[in-house]
Amino acid sequence: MREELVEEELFAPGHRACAGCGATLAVRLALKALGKNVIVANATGCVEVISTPYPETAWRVPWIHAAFENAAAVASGVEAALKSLGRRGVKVVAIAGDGGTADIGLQALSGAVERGHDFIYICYDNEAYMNTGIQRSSATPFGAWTTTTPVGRVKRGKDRPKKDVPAIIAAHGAPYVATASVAYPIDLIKKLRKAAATEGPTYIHIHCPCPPGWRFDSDKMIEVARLAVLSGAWILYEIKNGRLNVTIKPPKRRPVSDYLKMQGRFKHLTDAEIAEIQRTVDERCRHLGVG
Amino acid sequence: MKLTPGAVITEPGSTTRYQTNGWRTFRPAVDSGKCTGCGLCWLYCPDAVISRGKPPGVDYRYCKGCGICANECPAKAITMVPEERG
Amino acid sequence: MKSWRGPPVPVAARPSVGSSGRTSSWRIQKPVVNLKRCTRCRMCWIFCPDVAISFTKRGPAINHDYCKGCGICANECPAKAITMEAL
Amino acid sequence: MKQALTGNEAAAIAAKLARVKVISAYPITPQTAVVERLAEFVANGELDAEFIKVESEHSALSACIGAAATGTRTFTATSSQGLMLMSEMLFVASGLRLPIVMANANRSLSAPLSIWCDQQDSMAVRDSGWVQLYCENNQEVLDSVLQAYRVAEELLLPVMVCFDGFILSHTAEPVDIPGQAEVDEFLPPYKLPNPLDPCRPVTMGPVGVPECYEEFRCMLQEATRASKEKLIEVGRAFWKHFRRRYGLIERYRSNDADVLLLTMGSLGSSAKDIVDSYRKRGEKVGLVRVRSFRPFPVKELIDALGSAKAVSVLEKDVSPGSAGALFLDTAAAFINVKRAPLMLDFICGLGGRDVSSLHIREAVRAATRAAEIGEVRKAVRWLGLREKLVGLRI
Repeated sequence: MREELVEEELFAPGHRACAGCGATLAVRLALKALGKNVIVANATGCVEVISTPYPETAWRVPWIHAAFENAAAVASGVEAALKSLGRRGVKVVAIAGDGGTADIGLQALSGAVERGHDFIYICYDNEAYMNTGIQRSSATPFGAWTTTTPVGRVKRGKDRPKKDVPAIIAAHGAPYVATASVAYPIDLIKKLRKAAATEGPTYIHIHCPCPPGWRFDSDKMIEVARLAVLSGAWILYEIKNGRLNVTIKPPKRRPVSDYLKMQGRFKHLTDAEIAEIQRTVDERCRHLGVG
Repeated sequence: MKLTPGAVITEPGSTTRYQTNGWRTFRPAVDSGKCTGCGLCWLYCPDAVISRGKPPGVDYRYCKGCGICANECPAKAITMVPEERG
Repeated sequence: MKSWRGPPVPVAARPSVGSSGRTSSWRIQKPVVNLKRCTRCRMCWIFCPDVAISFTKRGPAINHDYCKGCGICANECPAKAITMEAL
Repeated sequence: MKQALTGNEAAAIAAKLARVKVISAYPITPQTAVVERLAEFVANGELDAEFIKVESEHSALSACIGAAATGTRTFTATSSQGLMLMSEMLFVASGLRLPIVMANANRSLSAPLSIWCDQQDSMAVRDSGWVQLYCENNQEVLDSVLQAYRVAEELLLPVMVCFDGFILSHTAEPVDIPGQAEVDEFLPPYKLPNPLDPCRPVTMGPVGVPECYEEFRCMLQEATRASKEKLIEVGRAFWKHFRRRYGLIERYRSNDADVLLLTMGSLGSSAKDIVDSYRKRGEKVGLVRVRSFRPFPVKELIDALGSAKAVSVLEKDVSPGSAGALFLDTAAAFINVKRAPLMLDFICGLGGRDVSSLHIREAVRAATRAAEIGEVRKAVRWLGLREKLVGLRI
């Protein structure tokens, strides 16, 4: 499979992402899977800001950014324009972070999926508002420290569970929804190619560790992403026309503490709090049939 | 440099004008003897500075020294060595 | 020069029955209850959008000041005890 | 071919004649019939276009931005709260220099909620970088939408065509509908210099770093200023094709007037009747109607108003804590002019309040009195206000 990967880089070096950035790797791999015939509608966020400091751009594909909450709406316009021009073979791709997808951009995304536009929506999920310096989003995991869920005497980290956006999009009846991880590039690329081959709205939710945001050394970025999957904290699956199947099943699930203790954002957790997270992970894995 | 109306950038991939090597304090050193040419370093590099091959090439103009390649190399053929300041 | 004594902000109206006028003139048909058939099940009371049906010992009483004649009560009455008749 | 059309229908037909390829709009009173007619044109195959029935006005303009950037002529329409919801995107559309044309049925702003006519909505976004045209009648609505596309696409500037909610949007008037062939001659196909196209990748909407943001804003200012000449030029071209004259302002019996009324939108036609009745009695009263509020016709207004003794501005908006926007811009136009007329500002017609001939006559009398005593004691006043309800002496 790796041989089939295109050599060409459609996301140029020299962009200003932090060293070891998971989100930019997700974008780089996604563009490798999709190729040149795309038009990207990108929401405000880390990827947008680090890749287009005027007069430079890292994008080697057509790209437009309008605002934070409308990547899916802008993509709808691009898709409609291509359709009205009768242009075939160009895939419209909306790209946004977890905040731009699960919070401020959810309405535009829901509208675009409900209208059935032929486009791929990619969410690079680094689990907080990283561009503005690590504030909590609805996709921040339970217990995590961020600058707006600090660890204090009264409150300790995020007190709500991570919002399950793939389930919300699947509930719209989208023909193809999948989760992916930068630590499993082949799985990621396969899913993006399936999305590209699917007519109608598709949604790919990519788990992207963020060294400065999750408080770990940059060289461990892939290792952290891998451990999320091996521990069941992040489950790799796809939902095709409503039917879910897990694409990567860890042979023997690692304890979630192995994943948590690599990251400074969880270092305040007590054994009891870790046990609570383990319980929810076990329950979720049972629910999805992961061992 | 004449500005385009609406700030349209008409030169794709032009961030290559800006070299990010100054960001790193460590750089990856490749031991070609150990390298098996598996290409994982190329695949995992967020900045696309590694070119495939046995041993892989590293474009030190843009490498930010994040260390992922060294951490992920199955053959332990890449080690992060301190960036010697001239 | 009178000082400013305008309405308190934000502008809010206090709830009261018929605060926007009697709506009886809207209807072109009205519900008539046959108390013999009525089983006192109160479905009409539950479904009336205009709170124009109240319940007395003797059964449902239509408040003809506000009934708009929509006909839901007649349609929903399981005992067919309510019929819509021309005014 | 003449037909009785409401303002909404006139706007929808103009969009059809302009052969728009992507429509993206959300319904809101009083603009609704625009989107309904367009939906029918598309459904009946009368208009070959994609109609994106978006889930909000914010997405309405966002989708237009995507479509315009991809190289298609786009159209949207909104009012009031919808204009407010999409206002973030108004600034983005002009900043990206995308030639989007929008019809705005003027409607008041909440709170309290009002679905009725006034011009507070478009006035609230007068700094958005959009060209703003205000129409007096439904013929002007149709004609202005067609002209808007020429101005927009030649200068890469979005244009907002405003018309009074209900008074025009829901009132049918005889409107001449030009033939498709004539319109095709007047309006060449859409062409964007750097569209989104995989064959020639471009990046749109980058980070405007401090080293060049001010320059981009200056370029936008220059483009909006240049749209004055462009509006005049396109107005002449429109006269050649369709024999109807349009410019930045309309002057009605104003050349020798001592007292002038200055207004925008449908109030212009009511004011003309009043001017006629004063003229019959030999009183030199005239009217100047501003059609282009942005770009603001400074030179034209200095010429038109300069010789009058007093001007009464009648406008359906107010900037709380200051005055009406038309009064403020007009007064500013005369700041460095030696001989400037006295000026009074009349806030009127808010939230659907009718502006009757009595109100307009009151404004004429106030200007005449100011001219006689040579000063204005109270510059900002209200017309048709129910003062007892407000409980203070205005």
